[in-house]
Amino acid sequence: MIPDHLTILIVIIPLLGAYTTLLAGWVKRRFCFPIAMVTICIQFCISLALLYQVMKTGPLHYNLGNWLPPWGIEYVIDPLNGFVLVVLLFLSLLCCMYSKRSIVAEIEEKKIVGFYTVFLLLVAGVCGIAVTGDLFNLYVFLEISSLAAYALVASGREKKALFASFNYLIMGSVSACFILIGIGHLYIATGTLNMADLARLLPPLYGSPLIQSAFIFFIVGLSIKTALFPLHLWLPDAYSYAPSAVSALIATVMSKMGVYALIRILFTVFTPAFIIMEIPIMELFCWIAAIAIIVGSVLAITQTDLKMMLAYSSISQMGYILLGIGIANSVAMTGGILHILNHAVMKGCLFMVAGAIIYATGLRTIDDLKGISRTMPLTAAAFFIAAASMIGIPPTVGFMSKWFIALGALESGQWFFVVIILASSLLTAIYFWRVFEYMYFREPDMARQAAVAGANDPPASMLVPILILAAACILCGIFVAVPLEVIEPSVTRLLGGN
Amino acid sequence: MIWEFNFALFLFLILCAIAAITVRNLLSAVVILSVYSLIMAVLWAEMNAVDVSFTEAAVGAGITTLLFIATLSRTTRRSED
Amino acid sequence: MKTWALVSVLLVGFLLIWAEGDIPAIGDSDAPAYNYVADRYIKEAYNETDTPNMVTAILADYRSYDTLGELTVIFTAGVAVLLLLRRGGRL
Amino acid sequence: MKQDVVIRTVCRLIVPFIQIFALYVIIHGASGTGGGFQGGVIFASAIILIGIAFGLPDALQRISEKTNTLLSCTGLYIYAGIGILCIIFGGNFLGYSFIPLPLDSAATRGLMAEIVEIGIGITVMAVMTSIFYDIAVKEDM
Amino acid sequence: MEVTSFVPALAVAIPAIASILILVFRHHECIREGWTVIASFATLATVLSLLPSVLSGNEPGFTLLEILPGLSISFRADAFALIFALTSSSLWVMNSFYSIGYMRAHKEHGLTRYFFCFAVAISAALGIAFSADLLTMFIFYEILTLSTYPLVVHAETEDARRAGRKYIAYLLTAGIFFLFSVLVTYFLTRGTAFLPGGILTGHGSEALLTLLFITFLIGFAKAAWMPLHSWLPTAMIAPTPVSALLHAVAVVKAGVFGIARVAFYIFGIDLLSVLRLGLLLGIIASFTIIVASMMALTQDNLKKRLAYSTISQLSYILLGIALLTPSGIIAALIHIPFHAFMKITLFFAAGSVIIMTGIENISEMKGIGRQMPLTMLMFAIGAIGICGLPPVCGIITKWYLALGAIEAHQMLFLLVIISSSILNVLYFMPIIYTAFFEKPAEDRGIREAPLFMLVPLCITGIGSVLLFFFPDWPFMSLVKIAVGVITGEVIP
Amino acid sequence: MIETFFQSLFLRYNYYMAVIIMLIGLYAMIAKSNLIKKIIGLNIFQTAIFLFYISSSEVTGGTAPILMSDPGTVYVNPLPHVLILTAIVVAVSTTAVALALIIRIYETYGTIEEDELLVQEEKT
Repeated sequence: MIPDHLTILIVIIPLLGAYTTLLAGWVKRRFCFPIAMVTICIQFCISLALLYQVMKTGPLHYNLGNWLPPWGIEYVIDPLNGFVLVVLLFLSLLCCMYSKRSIVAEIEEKKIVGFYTVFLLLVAGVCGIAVTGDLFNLYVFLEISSLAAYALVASGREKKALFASFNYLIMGSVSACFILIGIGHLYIATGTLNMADLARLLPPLYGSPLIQSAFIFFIVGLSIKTALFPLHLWLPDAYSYAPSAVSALIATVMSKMGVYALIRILFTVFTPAFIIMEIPIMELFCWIAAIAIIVGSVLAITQTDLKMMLAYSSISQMGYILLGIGIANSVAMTGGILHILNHAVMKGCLFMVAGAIIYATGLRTIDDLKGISRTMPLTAAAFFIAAASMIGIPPTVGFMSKWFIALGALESGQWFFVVIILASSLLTAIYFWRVFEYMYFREPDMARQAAVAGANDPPASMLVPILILAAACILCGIFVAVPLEVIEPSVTRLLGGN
Repeated sequence: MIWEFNFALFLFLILCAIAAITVRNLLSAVVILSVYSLIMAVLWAEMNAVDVSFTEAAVGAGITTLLFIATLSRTTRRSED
Repeated sequence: MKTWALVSVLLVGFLLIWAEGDIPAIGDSDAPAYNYVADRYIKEAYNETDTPNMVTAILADYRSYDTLGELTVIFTAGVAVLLLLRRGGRL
Repeated sequence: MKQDVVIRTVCRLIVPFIQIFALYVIIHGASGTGGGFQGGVIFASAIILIGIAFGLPDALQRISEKTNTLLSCTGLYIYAGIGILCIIFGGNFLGYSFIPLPLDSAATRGLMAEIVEIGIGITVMAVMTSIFYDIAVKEDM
Repeated sequence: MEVTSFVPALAVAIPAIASILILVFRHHECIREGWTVIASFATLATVLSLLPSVLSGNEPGFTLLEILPGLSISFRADAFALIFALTSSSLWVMNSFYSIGYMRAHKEHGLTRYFFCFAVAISAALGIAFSADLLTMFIFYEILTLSTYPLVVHAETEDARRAGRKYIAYLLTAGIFFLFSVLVTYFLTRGTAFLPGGILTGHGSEALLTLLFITFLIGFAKAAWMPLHSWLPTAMIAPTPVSALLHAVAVVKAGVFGIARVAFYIFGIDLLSVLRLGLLLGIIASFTIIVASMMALTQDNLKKRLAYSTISQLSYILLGIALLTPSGIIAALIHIPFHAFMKITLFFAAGSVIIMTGIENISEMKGIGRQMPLTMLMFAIGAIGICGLPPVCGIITKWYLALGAIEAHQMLFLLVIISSSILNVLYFMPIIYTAFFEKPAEDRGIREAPLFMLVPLCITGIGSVLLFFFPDWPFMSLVKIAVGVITGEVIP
Repeated sequence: MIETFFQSLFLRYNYYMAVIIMLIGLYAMIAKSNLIKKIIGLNIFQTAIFLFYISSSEVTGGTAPILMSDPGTVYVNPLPHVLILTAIVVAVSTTAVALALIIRIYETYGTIEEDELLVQEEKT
């Protein structure tokens, strides 16, 4: 009985977990973490089972309330969902584990209950977005996860996080409104909210301004969520002032969810036939992504704060994913989707390392990191591996996705994008190399000596996620065939419309 | 649906919206917003969306306004723009 | 800031007004939105759910999962506000 | 404000009516305008009204923060629980008609929708009150 | 003949495993260094075990994993690869001993990091040697870049960091060009495997292929051809064994090896001559040979002079490749081990001098040959070899190079070779003269370096001489097989 | 030409009105410096979108979607109503969170003007 319902359980379990966390927290605060951890663990197992099932039997459909799709809400899992779910939950699991100790210093003790409740709600929202086959349902879950993210960003002691969170809220709401307008346009034009149904009904209407404007609203709305370059302004503050576990969570899970939604809407609702034929906007989209790659890197170079630098680097890396999607041939798409995994793994690791350093020393600017490798060798090594992956040095996983995206650009004859991708690798190298040099080859300043010398590798609950992610950077690179096995069918499915 | 009536309501709506964002006193702005919500509720009722209208009256004009006022009481009423 | 706001507002406005010309007229009973999915709700809601108010029928039955989501949104907001503001008490 | 006897008396008088009205709205949702959400909001405004007229401690006495938390979860449990009940009886999530009641499928659905609406009402009431408490309370409380 | 065998990968794996063991035993000096030595011998033995099979014409190798069709990580030990692998692994043995002696004598810090990175670098160099396709080579090429960076910055002074930045900036940028080239190659041919005769023939336009060759050349900036050479003299700030690693064992050799691989196995001789790319490479090489030699003349710092000498010598190899004739290719390939042996001797000697006297400038080395006779004798052997005089192996290169130039009817290049020999003599002889024939200012009680340093020095020096007398064993035999494969002709 | 344009305008004036209100709200969200004004703008924006949806549910001669005994009754489209009910809840939730943030910002910085906040952030 249960196996048929895994599709829905993956969302229901964290929801129930969240309610329970709040109640259990009232009884005893220390119940919260185990509940959250167990919940996400179960979810992760479910996501693996789902992926296995999808790969074996093809897409799974689940009609909520036993209503047939255009009337009721439908959950669909195809290889892409399955893959994204596994990535998201893997990262959520590690972030949750990491948060146990890391939030002690960053969050008032009393707030732990709320923190884990909201944490689970965020995970639930993100999973809901990933599995849903209904546009309005996507909007609802988008709001759950967004609200949770705003609260988490502001949950720490950092003052600046408040204003950052507020800006995030404003931009997030604008984006949600745009998405709502887009959904409205599609509904008015076709009368349905089901994605598969829309894909079936839309082709005769492709010429209509209503559909085209809906498309633009979706793209703009989701670009805000993914922080595509000119709309990225909310991102750096939100990422860098949030508690470190939250930074890691939203930098990986939330942003990936935005990208997933974008892919879903671009390729499942509006089929590739529409994107490629009807609207020249994809060309523009690619260019914007290319600019984002460069500008993000350049801004990252100018930063002095480690987390801020990582935040800007996120903008650049999201540009890669969007470029891969924008080029929209199978190789580049493969690269783009692979980069979802990569970026989650690498950025998760980097933000966790930044958090671990703050945890151990209280230092957060790059200048302060001098000589940290002596006292925190494992952390520094993890940073190095993740940064190498970010630069795209083989055999790390970052190399493989860059390879695919660049090859895709070559195949579509867009040499310029190849140059952009390679040039940005260099820019990435510049800002990571600086940190690397400071960590390994400098003596700490006088003022910081005590803090650095007294530091240690963080406790196991923080160190283990960091090391797992660092190892994943290399293992996913060497055994890239494993994720590709899932990504390739999903790309074929996405592009299969034409 | 009487379009003249609707049209008048629309004009009121736009006026209220503009007033709500231009008035310097935040308390007035919030009250105007609540009036805006009420007009919206009337408009929707008139468009046969009774449930939505009811909700908007309860939420938009009720709870939201209360929350705004509670916030103002803890912050400030003055606005620079 | 103001100029940027104006520019973006004008862009959005242009986009919307361009699109709105294509919407079926108000009250058009031939509109696709009225004739596809909604048609079944109107015709069958009472037979299938025993609820005369179609809005409630859809809200609590056909699309009740959305409503669970909505309820969770409000729950999230509650916990978020609690997380941000509450000083006294246990949580 | 606390001295204002008129307001307090009027409040005391109308609050029960508001609450009854809210319950009516929740129950009446199936056949007429209204539903769990609207009813919950109205119920919450009754409590908020007490809070405004008598001061928050009075309101807190009626519904404490703990009750709020409990209620907000209870509503959600009711909702999700019915969904899971449907799974247990062999349907899909929220497939009400699978719940074995001595009624025909449509009636079962209608009944379950009612219960769900009550869940919505409870949660909305609790959360709205709780939000108001949090926003209105100064930190020294 | 392709034979499936894991031995090439084993040779790559041994130093990698050793590096981990070094990290594990970081608190026990002797065990840590013991692992280095054991690993170096084990690696050498592994590489040597490949020799008989390769000499009989086999090409043992296997594919580790195939990422996409035509894009795989695979290893193959052909004669060509073995030349480089044998050079690196045999010199690593020498270098391990020398490192232990040098670093202990110098009381250096961070030795764990040093030995760790050294082992990784060797692993990467062997990976480059045994890679059977461009992707594998690229992976190891980048690992080599990264693992040598900490070695260059070892001193952790501001100068060292600056040198490190320059090093990494040059080589990572080059890596990007390399990546671009690999991408374009894969895009054009859907394959990256090295095949004798090349894989690019018939793909892409002439302009594109020319561009591709140039990006490949930039990609192999490790070959230190001018004007992409300036990272090499700057990196002299590193400890001397590291310089030896850079100049003799792994890094620059990886660059020229890569260029040779790409030229012969990706482009192929025919395509290169059709596109006249040999001429392009020849001009670059000639320019580098002459200019670098002249710059070497102006250096007073011994290690810097040696660095410029390396730059010029590397371009001998490039010139040999550029000639595209059998003799030229023989010269190019045989110069890889020969130059390595001679240059490592020179660096070992220079390092011993620095350790024992603290002197780095040539002008201060008056009479040092009398105080450290054995060291300076070996230095002289290396210098004579580089100059191309008998009885040291350097002359064999020059001979084949000249022969190649004549075969290719490129008298200009012949002129370059001759004039560069003269320049070599000009910049080496003053050192020998100063060391042996000038009187020391005062007796500072300078003695020979400790045995840990002296023995490797003597072995490499004598090795250079022996290679002159017995070039066939094993390098020339390998070269002949390799050239036979590359040109399709049978070399006697 | 002009006539058809006006006719089109007349047939869809609800939508155009909604668009105007949306733009007012959006402008306030971006341009206003006062944080509460931004939230007011957000509310206006969202309500305008709701208006847009509700307009699309309208059917000439329709009645509210509550079953009447007369079988010939024409009902308006109930689906947008449901969607908007949900969206209203989302709107009020967002507003609540935003207001909570504003209170915290005021407690921390003593102001809720964006430009002053930026100045203060520069300083620290």
